[in-house]
Amino acid sequence: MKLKKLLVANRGEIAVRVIRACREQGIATVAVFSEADREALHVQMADEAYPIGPAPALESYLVVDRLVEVARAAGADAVHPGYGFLSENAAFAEACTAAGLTFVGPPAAAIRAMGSKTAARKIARDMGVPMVPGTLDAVAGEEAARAMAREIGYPVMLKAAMGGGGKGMRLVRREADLAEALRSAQAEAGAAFGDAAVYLERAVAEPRHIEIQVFADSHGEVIHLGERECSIQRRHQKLVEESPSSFVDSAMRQRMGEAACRVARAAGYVNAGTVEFLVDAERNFYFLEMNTRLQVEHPVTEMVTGLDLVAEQLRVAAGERLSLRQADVTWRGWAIECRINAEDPFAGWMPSPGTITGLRAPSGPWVRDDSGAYEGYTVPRFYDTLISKLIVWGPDRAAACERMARALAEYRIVGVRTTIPILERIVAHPDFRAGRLSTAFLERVLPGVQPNDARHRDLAVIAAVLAEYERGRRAATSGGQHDASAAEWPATAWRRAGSGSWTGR
Amino acid sequence: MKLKKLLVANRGEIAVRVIRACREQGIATVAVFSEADREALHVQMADEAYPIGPAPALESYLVVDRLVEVARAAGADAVHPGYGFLSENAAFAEACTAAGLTFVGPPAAAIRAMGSKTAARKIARDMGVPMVPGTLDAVAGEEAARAMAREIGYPVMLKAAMGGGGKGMRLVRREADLAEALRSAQAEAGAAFGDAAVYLERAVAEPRHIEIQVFADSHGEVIHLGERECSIQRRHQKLVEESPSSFVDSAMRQRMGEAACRVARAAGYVNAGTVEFLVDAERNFYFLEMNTRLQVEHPVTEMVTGLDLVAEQLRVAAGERLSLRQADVTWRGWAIECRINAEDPFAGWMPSPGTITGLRAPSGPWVRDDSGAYEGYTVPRFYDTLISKLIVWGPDRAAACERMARALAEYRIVGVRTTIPILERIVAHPDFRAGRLSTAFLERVLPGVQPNDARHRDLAVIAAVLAEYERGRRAATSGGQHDASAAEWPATAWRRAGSGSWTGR
Amino acid sequence: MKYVATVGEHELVVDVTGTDGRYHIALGDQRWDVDARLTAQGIYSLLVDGISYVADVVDRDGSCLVDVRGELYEVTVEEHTRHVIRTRGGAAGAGAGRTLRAPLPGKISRVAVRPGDPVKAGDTLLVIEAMKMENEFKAGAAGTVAEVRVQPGQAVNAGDVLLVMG
Amino acid sequence: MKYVATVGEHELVVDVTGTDGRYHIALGDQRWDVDARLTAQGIYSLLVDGISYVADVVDRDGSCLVDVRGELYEVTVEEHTRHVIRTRGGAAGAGAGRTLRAPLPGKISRVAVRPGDPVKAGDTLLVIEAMKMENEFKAGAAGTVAEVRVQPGQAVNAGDVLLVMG
Repeated sequence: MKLKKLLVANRGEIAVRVIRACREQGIATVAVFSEADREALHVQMADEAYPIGPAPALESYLVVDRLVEVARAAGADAVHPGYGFLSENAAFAEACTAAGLTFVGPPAAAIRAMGSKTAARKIARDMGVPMVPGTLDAVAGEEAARAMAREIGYPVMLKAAMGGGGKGMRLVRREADLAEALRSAQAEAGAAFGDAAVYLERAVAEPRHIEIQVFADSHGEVIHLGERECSIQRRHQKLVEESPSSFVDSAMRQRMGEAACRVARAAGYVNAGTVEFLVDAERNFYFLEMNTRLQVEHPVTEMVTGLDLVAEQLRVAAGERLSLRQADVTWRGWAIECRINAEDPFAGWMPSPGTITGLRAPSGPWVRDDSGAYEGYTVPRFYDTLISKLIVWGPDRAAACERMARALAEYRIVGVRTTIPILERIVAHPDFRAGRLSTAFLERVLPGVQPNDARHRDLAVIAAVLAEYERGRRAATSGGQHDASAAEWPATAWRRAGSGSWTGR
Repeated sequence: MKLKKLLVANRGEIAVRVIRACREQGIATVAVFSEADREALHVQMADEAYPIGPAPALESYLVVDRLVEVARAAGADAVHPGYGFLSENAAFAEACTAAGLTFVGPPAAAIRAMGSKTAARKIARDMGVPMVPGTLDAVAGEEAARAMAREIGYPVMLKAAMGGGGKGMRLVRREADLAEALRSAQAEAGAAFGDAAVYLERAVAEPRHIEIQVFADSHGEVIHLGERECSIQRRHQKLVEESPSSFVDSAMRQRMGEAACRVARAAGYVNAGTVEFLVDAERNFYFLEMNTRLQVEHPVTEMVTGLDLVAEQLRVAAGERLSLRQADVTWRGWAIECRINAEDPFAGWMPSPGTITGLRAPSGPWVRDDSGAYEGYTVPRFYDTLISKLIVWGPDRAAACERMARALAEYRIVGVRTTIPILERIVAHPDFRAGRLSTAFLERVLPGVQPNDARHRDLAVIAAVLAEYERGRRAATSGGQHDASAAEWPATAWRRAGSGSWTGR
Repeated sequence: MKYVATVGEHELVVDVTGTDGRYHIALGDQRWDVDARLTAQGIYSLLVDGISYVADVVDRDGSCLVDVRGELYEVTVEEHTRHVIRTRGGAAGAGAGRTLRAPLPGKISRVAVRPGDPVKAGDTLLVIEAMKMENEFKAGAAGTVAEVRVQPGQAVNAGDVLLVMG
Repeated sequence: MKYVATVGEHELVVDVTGTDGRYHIALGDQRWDVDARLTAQGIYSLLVDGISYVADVVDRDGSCLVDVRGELYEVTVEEHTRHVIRTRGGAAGAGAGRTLRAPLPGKISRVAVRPGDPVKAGDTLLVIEAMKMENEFKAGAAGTVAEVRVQPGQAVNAGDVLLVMG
């Protein structure tokens, strides 16, 4: 049966991405929004939009019953969870199915099987997929952790059993730091996933993080769409991703792809999923976890394969067969994605919520901007900091790098701090250009990175002084009083005051 | 030799396009601007920018000596002419070469050979390429035209001998209209090309306009990159283009491609060029003319071939060999381009210059926006009305159409009238979806097209009334006086007053 | 607050109450609850019974142009009492006669008529050259040319009266 | 018009004359002719001897943040006379002591120190949970905690004083 109306149980750029795919498939869309998101882009782009509660996600985007109720009331026949929030929540998938809604994602059983990283590790082991040595179960407490860590040997990695996106993850180099790391990891895991359980595994030295995109339909067909290289991370969160990986040749791609498909089959998987691997310097790959949802970085796979993954998700969820078989999958050129977050990379990645007073997104040949923002949009402080994903394609890696550098230089976001300046430095770095990547790349490079090297200091001073000069002149002409915001950014000031509504409340 | 610094002898989106390509190739860029373009995007994006005179193109963008002088003074070693302006002016190409500047385009001789449509028709005839019957030379006067028209038979087409872009072109259905049409065609031709000469040919009934992209290097290699379907036109100007054409199968593509390459070789052609054909209902194709420059619609060819045509132009101009041979050219999927012009399609395509007070360009998967505008930009009244080119790619034509419809719906340009609403109706039209295209498509469809079908009238009224309501409330709170612009669009009002500079001059 | 909105031939009385982005609207005999936000200059987000609309509203000499879901509406809004006062006079409401004004700045490239000339609908009156295109102006209905205020080569600004029909 | 601009440790005297987007600037012993336009809110286009720069300038509590060609500069601009008056007092110009203020709104998830605690550089002082990440604050230098003004679970706004070092 064809899907007619779909509720997007998410916000931000991914909600926009799903709405775009639905529109192109002729499927009506229903957006949901918290009190902080009335003016969000996904609300404006959907056909319908309904409020679901206060700003905190726990009281809105994470309330299963309310989402199902809204979907029902709006007459939707399907739900797309996006990533994060309830996307890997088996109970939500079940609630949707119970309500007669098609859940655009894997069966609840598969989510559950892979949702627990510890359970997933057992499946991978049974499938003969190599793994990093570590605990197969969550660590009982500080004592047990200490003992296990000694057995495995430092450095060790603490990971949330129910985790994802690097939350509740800690690298521990020496026993002295273990207790503190365990406490904060458990706290973060509890806050993020409502389950404080963490497990422990050996930390691979300077590993690469390479993942395989798999796709399965409800007719038993399972294929892979090649790898994504996601080694550039900060605080265990991906910052730059690409496909293919310069570290992976076709033989290795096939081996990793087959291993990923084995895991997917064993889990009775359907729809889009990702199997994450750690790869060491000798090109040995180790199963990390399986993400039972669409990945943030799915666009790089789309650009090289030419396949619209979200459209394919919708077709597969509707019971159709995969639109292509493994033999039909072809790769063309190279794609890179950079994550534009509202953070200050020069102040410990401090989140930088606020109003985007000026916005100019790059475009032109083979540049794609998957954004949830617009000029005048206020980045709320309640959710993750992702503003937009900048994706480029080129015939080869060198061309893609040049294009990304060009696109980043064009990208202007005024009003909030972003990761753009650090991304520019990463893409320009000789190690990055040479493909010498590892999850330690950023830690190694960051210390040397400065907000500026004083090359344009005089010009910066001139710009700042001229702004002040004209501000004064206008103030003088407009009756003497010296009110910067009123004189210089009337619209912003007004918009801020009215927080986007028509009246100053 | 590698190019180091290039002057872009153009403005608007094509200047931006060339600057982007140069940046990705590591070539420094020099922009030029008239007094009307100080704040244009190409000035902001280039490494250097120099004024070249008053707003009228005849006193700035068309002044050969000044452009060459600026290029020399800036230390540029190359010049890209873009399209329009001096792009097909042999004297300019010669002046560049004489000044030791690499002209990114064909040799002056080839421009000259093809620049005169009448001379080009002779070459095509000699190459055995089919042509529409008509005069091989410009018509002497009204008498001669009438005689020739009688001989050929009505309807006839009048075309500027030095023409392009549809200027100086007139369709004449009956003898009574010939004199008037000839006068206005000559006037328009004279104004646009400084040469009033027009020639006359038989008008093909409901023809398709299909062109072949050719590329030649300075080592004698000539290839073609397939066709572009450009049948959707208004006033003989293209509005929607696509590649491939649903009317052309691989055999026909090969025949047309070979014919195009023959013409290019005969003209001693080098770099990117386009051979335009008329195709009748029986799939007979007739040589129309050769454009010795980059086409406005080049992006659709880029999206399906994966080849960056401007980058290739730069490499070929630097003396390198073509980066691929005919056998290496592969086509993937379908691409469509829509031209966003500052015109009012519901008022006879009346130009609509002015300030763009609000701008939201579409993006997301396989959507490309080649634009020369930004929010706050003022479209000058001195040049053509093209604001931006919206290009989409899809795995097949149906997917590309759905994507274009989605992208057009997302595109918001506030402050000037644009072709977006008419483009939405074209892309939604059953004949367009079915690929039933011809240069008469728009004339056939337009009469039935209305600005609205009253479906959302109540909502429009509500929006307008609420705007007025809040305007009144703000006026009341801000001291009683009722000043819409000041109360509602302070920034715009201010920007308009200051025409973008910091002070109200 | 009561208004009269004119769109095409329709004249609608609209009553608005509310504040802070939430409004109650009476349009003819219909009632609407509208959540409306100005998300950017001239770009409004409206939620009406859960349906999401984005409407662009631009002032355009007196009336405003509304773009909603690709449809364009020209709407004139007037405070109700003001409307009553203005229209009581009847004729006062009528237009200023059939004058052809320049809709955009440009150069007169040709004048096809002289004062006293009779014209029928579709006849070319004059041609303005602007943005590199010749824009032809044809008579909308039959009549006689009363005045011609411009000559070929003359530059004109938007709003300038070009000619007056009798 | 004369200003004092402070960027990092550098203090520069800048003299500006000009109008209508064209300015003459004296910076130290250098002279510049600058064509500067505000093309959008906070986005400036500058032409200096033909070189084209785009500079984003944002006011940020007193000083302003300038982004030019991917480089970020924090610049404080003060009218020259005002600067002289303010700094004549000398000490008056000094900072308000070592207080830790919340750089963004969030919730205190942990306080690692008590008043009187000695801390060395790098010691964790407290943790703010904001935008789903735990943001750890470490001591920049050794010292003693004088006051702790917040407790775990407490919500704080940007600028709130969290603790004061002795």
